[in-house]
Amino acid sequence: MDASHAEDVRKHVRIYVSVFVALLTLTVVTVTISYLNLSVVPAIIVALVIASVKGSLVASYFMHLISEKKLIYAALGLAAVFFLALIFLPLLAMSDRIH
Amino acid sequence: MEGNHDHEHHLGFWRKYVFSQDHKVIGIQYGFTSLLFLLFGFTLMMVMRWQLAYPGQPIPIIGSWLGDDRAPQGIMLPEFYNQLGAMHGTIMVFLGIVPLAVGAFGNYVMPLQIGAPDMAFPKLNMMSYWVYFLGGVTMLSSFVMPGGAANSGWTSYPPLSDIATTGQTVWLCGMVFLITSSLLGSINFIVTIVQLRAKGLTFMRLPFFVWAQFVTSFLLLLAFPPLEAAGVLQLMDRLAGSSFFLPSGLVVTGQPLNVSGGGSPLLWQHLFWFLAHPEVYVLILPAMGIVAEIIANNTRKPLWGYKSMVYAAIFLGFMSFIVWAHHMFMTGMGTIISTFFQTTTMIISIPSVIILTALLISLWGGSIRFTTPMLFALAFLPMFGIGGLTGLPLGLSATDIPLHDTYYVIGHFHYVVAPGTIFALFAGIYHWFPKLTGRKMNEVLGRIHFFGSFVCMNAIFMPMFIVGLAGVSRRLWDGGAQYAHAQPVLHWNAFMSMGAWTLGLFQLPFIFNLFWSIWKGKKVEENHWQATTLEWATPTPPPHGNFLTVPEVYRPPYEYSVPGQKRDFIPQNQPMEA
Amino acid sequence: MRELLPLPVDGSAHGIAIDNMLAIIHWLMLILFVGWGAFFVYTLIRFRRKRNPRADYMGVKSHVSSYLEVALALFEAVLLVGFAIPLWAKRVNDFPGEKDATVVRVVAEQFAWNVHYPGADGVFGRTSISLITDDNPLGLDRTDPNAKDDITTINQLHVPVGKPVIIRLSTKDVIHSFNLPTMRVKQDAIPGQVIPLWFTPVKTTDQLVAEMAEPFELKGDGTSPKLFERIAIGDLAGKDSAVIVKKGDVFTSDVVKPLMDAGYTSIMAAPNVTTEIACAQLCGLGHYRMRGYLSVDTKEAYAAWMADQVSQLPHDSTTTIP
Amino acid sequence: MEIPYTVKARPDTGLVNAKLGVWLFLASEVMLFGALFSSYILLRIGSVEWPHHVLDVPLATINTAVLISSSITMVMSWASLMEKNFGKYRRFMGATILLGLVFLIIKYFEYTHHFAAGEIPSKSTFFAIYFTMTGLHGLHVIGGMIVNSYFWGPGSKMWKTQPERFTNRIEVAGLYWHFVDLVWIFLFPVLYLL
Ligand code: HEA
Ligand code: HEA
Ligand code: CUA
Ligand SMILES: [Cu+2]
Repeated sequence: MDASHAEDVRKHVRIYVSVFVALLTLTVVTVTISYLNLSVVPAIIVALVIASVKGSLVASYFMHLISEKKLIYAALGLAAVFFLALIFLPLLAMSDRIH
Repeated sequence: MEGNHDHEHHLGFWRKYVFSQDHKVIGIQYGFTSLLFLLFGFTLMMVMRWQLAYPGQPIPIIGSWLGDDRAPQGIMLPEFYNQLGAMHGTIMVFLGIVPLAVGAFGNYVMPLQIGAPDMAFPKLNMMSYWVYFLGGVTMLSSFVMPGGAANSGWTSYPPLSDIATTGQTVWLCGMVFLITSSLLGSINFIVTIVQLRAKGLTFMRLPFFVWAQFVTSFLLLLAFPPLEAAGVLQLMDRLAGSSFFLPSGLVVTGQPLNVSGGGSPLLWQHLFWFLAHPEVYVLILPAMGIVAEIIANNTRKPLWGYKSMVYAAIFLGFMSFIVWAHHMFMTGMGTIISTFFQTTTMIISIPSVIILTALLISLWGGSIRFTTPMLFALAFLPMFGIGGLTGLPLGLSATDIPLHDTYYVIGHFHYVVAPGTIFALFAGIYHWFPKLTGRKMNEVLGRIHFFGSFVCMNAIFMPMFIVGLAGVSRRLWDGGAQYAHAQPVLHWNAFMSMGAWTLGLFQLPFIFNLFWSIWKGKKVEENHWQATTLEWATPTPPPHGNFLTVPEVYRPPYEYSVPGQKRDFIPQNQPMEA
Repeated sequence: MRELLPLPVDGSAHGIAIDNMLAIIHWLMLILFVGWGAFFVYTLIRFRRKRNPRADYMGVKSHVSSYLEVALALFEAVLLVGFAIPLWAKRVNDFPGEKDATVVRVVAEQFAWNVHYPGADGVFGRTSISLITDDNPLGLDRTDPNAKDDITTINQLHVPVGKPVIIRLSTKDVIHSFNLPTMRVKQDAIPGQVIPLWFTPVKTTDQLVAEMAEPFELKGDGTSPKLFERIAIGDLAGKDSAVIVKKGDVFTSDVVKPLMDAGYTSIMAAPNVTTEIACAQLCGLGHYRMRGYLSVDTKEAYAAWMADQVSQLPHDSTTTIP
Repeated sequence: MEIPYTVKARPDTGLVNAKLGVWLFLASEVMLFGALFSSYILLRIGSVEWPHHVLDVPLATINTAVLISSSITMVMSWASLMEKNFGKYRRFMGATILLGLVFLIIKYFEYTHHFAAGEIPSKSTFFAIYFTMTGLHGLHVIGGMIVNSYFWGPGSKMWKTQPERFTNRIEVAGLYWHFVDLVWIFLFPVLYLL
């Protein structure tokens, strides 16, 4: 992405700063929640949701994924699919055993 | 990352031949290194085959060189047999076939075929080779470790590998190097194919070989990291005393193993096969690519169903990521999960069938020249056919019960990799040799090499199905001599070994031919095979930067025998006449 | 149907299903390969350069091949749904009830199979790794009342014919694979897990060995020496109905003449072997010799063997076996 | 012939080589850490009991803040180059490197504390996976710092000769650095909070 003009660079900078603030607050939030010791399942869900939000913020804005080329989406999409396979198929295999 | 090699045209010896960034030089470096490893891996097996044929009898000649901790009085110890087995597998797969098929052929031919000046990242390319070299040296060094080389099979299943001798640690380090090398390489390949295609060379105009390399690179890119992770975990188990793959309460030779426990041996198997199944398609796809090129060229007609072949290759690549647990049917799978993996396994056989059938049908209506490369390429088809078809009974969990971990499996995959992939690679060497040297390899020696190898390969691997069906396990030091159920088929062991040694003899004409032809081979003109693809549009051998003028592509890859043309081939870069 | 495959003799109830499926697949493979191969060879001959100097740009126009591919896919689907999945489901889901089955623990170790019978009470005694010694490889706690009547053997698995067998498979050290070639049974032993498997032996070991018998011509000194490593599968009596060779005895060179005198010209002789437990997973340097014996006995023979084992139990069973 | 698209994007893909390259690399990194997370889940589900809040959450929270800050300084350094302001780039890049250093120092204190307490990989699969994941992540941080230092120091010469290409390189280096941050964003809750 080539924002050659100083103007929309500045616009970007504003976005970066707000993302930065969002990330910090979310960090505080997730930490405080962890001390409320919820029961396991909701705790995991909340923590992972927050992490995913933070992750996608970094990816979309710092790494400019929201305005990226199709090709890169394709490559990452592929990785994402296999990532899921790698997580869930072993889990399934582990839960469905002879007994 | 980019390579700015402005002044590389007058480089010193080192930068030109050793630490070269020219994809062609690197390709040749890969080629020779991997051929040497292939030969070495084969030699290991020829030694093993003695023990299998004549269990417990002293190995002639070399037996005495091996030393008492390997073969006292020349009689091979079971420990050493296991080392040879593990190293044969590892070397053949990771140091022999893949570097030759991808590192050598991919590196040398692919950029030329897409009309690129070089790989996208020449420095990275050079690094991949040297990291691979390092990995190879590391692997070899494991033979002199206390307790010898890795001896837990190329699959390195823990807990056995966790408690194995130092060689296993070296094996893991070697693998980390090899994986790193492959990752760098695959990134380079993909970027090159996507970014550096010549003007007019759309994806559907790519030679099938390039497609094969493209899909292969994705397999390497996304399947290898999990094995790297697994390797790190196993290193932790071995060096930091962790228990990733060690459950609690193990008792080894009477002594409780004092580790924290809580790990899972199956975790390794999942991570390993997540790589290793895609890996087997890494072994076959480039081979299919080479065969496709040679068949089109020697039938003098376009490939039949090029598009369907391309889609099949892509689908094959995709599916290969979700069939891995068909290697684990016997680990105690329930019905749901085994059904899933059986189904995907049956599905994945279809694209292979499509590709092979397309190649087969491409022959129809051709004007077939039986050149040496063509002979090897043709032999590939039925050989892969046998290997592939025998994959089916293995892919169904019920029939895998009697066959799992028997010689049937050994037979299955050797048919695909040895008379399959190796033949395709031989074909590639004979086919592109004139491109490298401007000379062609001797046809008579070539034919001797072909027919000899063809007979021997089948003599080695066909009996394995018989032995396997009889229920004889693999990885047996005495080839099953202990077992009653092995007695009826035991006599095959000697027969197969003879085959292996004779196969060794029939490689001599090839090795001689290869070196002799470099200097003494018959000089041939630029486009000796009258081929259409771009690699033949460069001077021979191609200069640094490959093309004298920026090439442009106007037509599909295999415009042979176009009706109404007097020449029976039209190069891709020949403009359409208005 | 399965005879064309060099499979080992089969003594289990489910074996035939697996063997037939194997046979069907191999027929399919053979047909496909011969079909493709024939087309292949014919094409090579017909379209060689000499006979066909200029290639045909279009080549094959029909799309028969795609129908073939679809057909193959369908056939694979049938194999999958019709055979593979049901067979597997039966193996791993439909376990027989413990009451009407012979339940045995098998614990693999480098490089032997430890067999553990629950004994008369049908309950396995407590085991603990802290009790493992050279002569108590299972770490069985004989002080546990349930353990008093437990029978343990090494590499000796006896089961009665005609009754389902449930084996609880585990391992002490590394991965092994419990393989009964003659029962079409194979199951990896995974450290940290107990994996059950089951089968129903329908033939005794003797019957299976008898099936391996081959005819031998009796030609005096010309008789094949191979005969003298083999055993008789039944009593061989002379005219005076005096037994010359007893069932199970190894033939010796000096019985040849009496047998010929008795009018035998050709006799059946079986290899002097037993059915086996093999290890199918690389488990270290002794993998190749990790061999156990499976003996499928008649009810009576099994009972006798059990009784004999029981008689060997320590009587003062408060102490663990010395 | 020279290698094209090192500076200007290829029209049909709209990408320069290096950018596609690094994204592919990151895709493989996803699989690498994916495998480790997969292992983590399997081990945890298989475990009898799993320690909770045994790691130093406050320190890790600070470290999270540090890495996030280093991410923004990184992206700012690139933005400065877009503004053709080299001095500003130097300052932000310097800050990024220092923040990376701070992260490692804090991690060092965590590690030494654990070692002192005998909480080492052989103690339990929890500590094993903790050290493996954070260790591997730490190596990635070090790698990133080396690259960044190069572009802060000697590598920055290129700004004079080929400013556009240099800017691309910083963007690419940034992509990697943000990814390292991203991995930590997941490691933090998974290892420290759950
Ligand atoms: C290049 C390597 C390669 C290839 C291509 C394949 C292809 C296939 N493999 Fe193989 N396999 C291995 C290498 C390979 N395999 C290795 C190395 C192992 C052992 C690992 C170890 O344990 O050490 C293994 C093990 C293995 C197992 C595990 C067995 C066990 O351990 O119990 C299974 C089970 O499903 C399997 C299945 C298959 C299937 C269904 C295919 C299918 O993709 C095959 C599809 C192809 C066809 C169906 C053929 C169609 C043919 C034609 C149309 C041509 C006919 C032409 C003429 C006659 C001219 N393989
Ligand atoms: C790509 C993989 C590959 C290849 C090509 C081969 C090739 C061969 N393999 Fe291999 N093999 C494996 C992969 C491979 N193998 C694996 C993974 C295992 C399992 C290991 C384990 O149990 O863990 C195995 C196991 C295995 C076994 C079973 C051992 C056991 O279970 O105990 C046997 C037994 O015969 C065997 C034999 C052979 C033979 C005779 C060849 C021959 O076909 C070799 C042919 C080689 C050549 C023809 C050499 C060509 C090279 C040249 C001519 C060099 C020219 C050089 C210059 C010009 C410098 N192999
Ligand atoms: Cu036990 Cu092999
Ligand atoms: Cu596979």
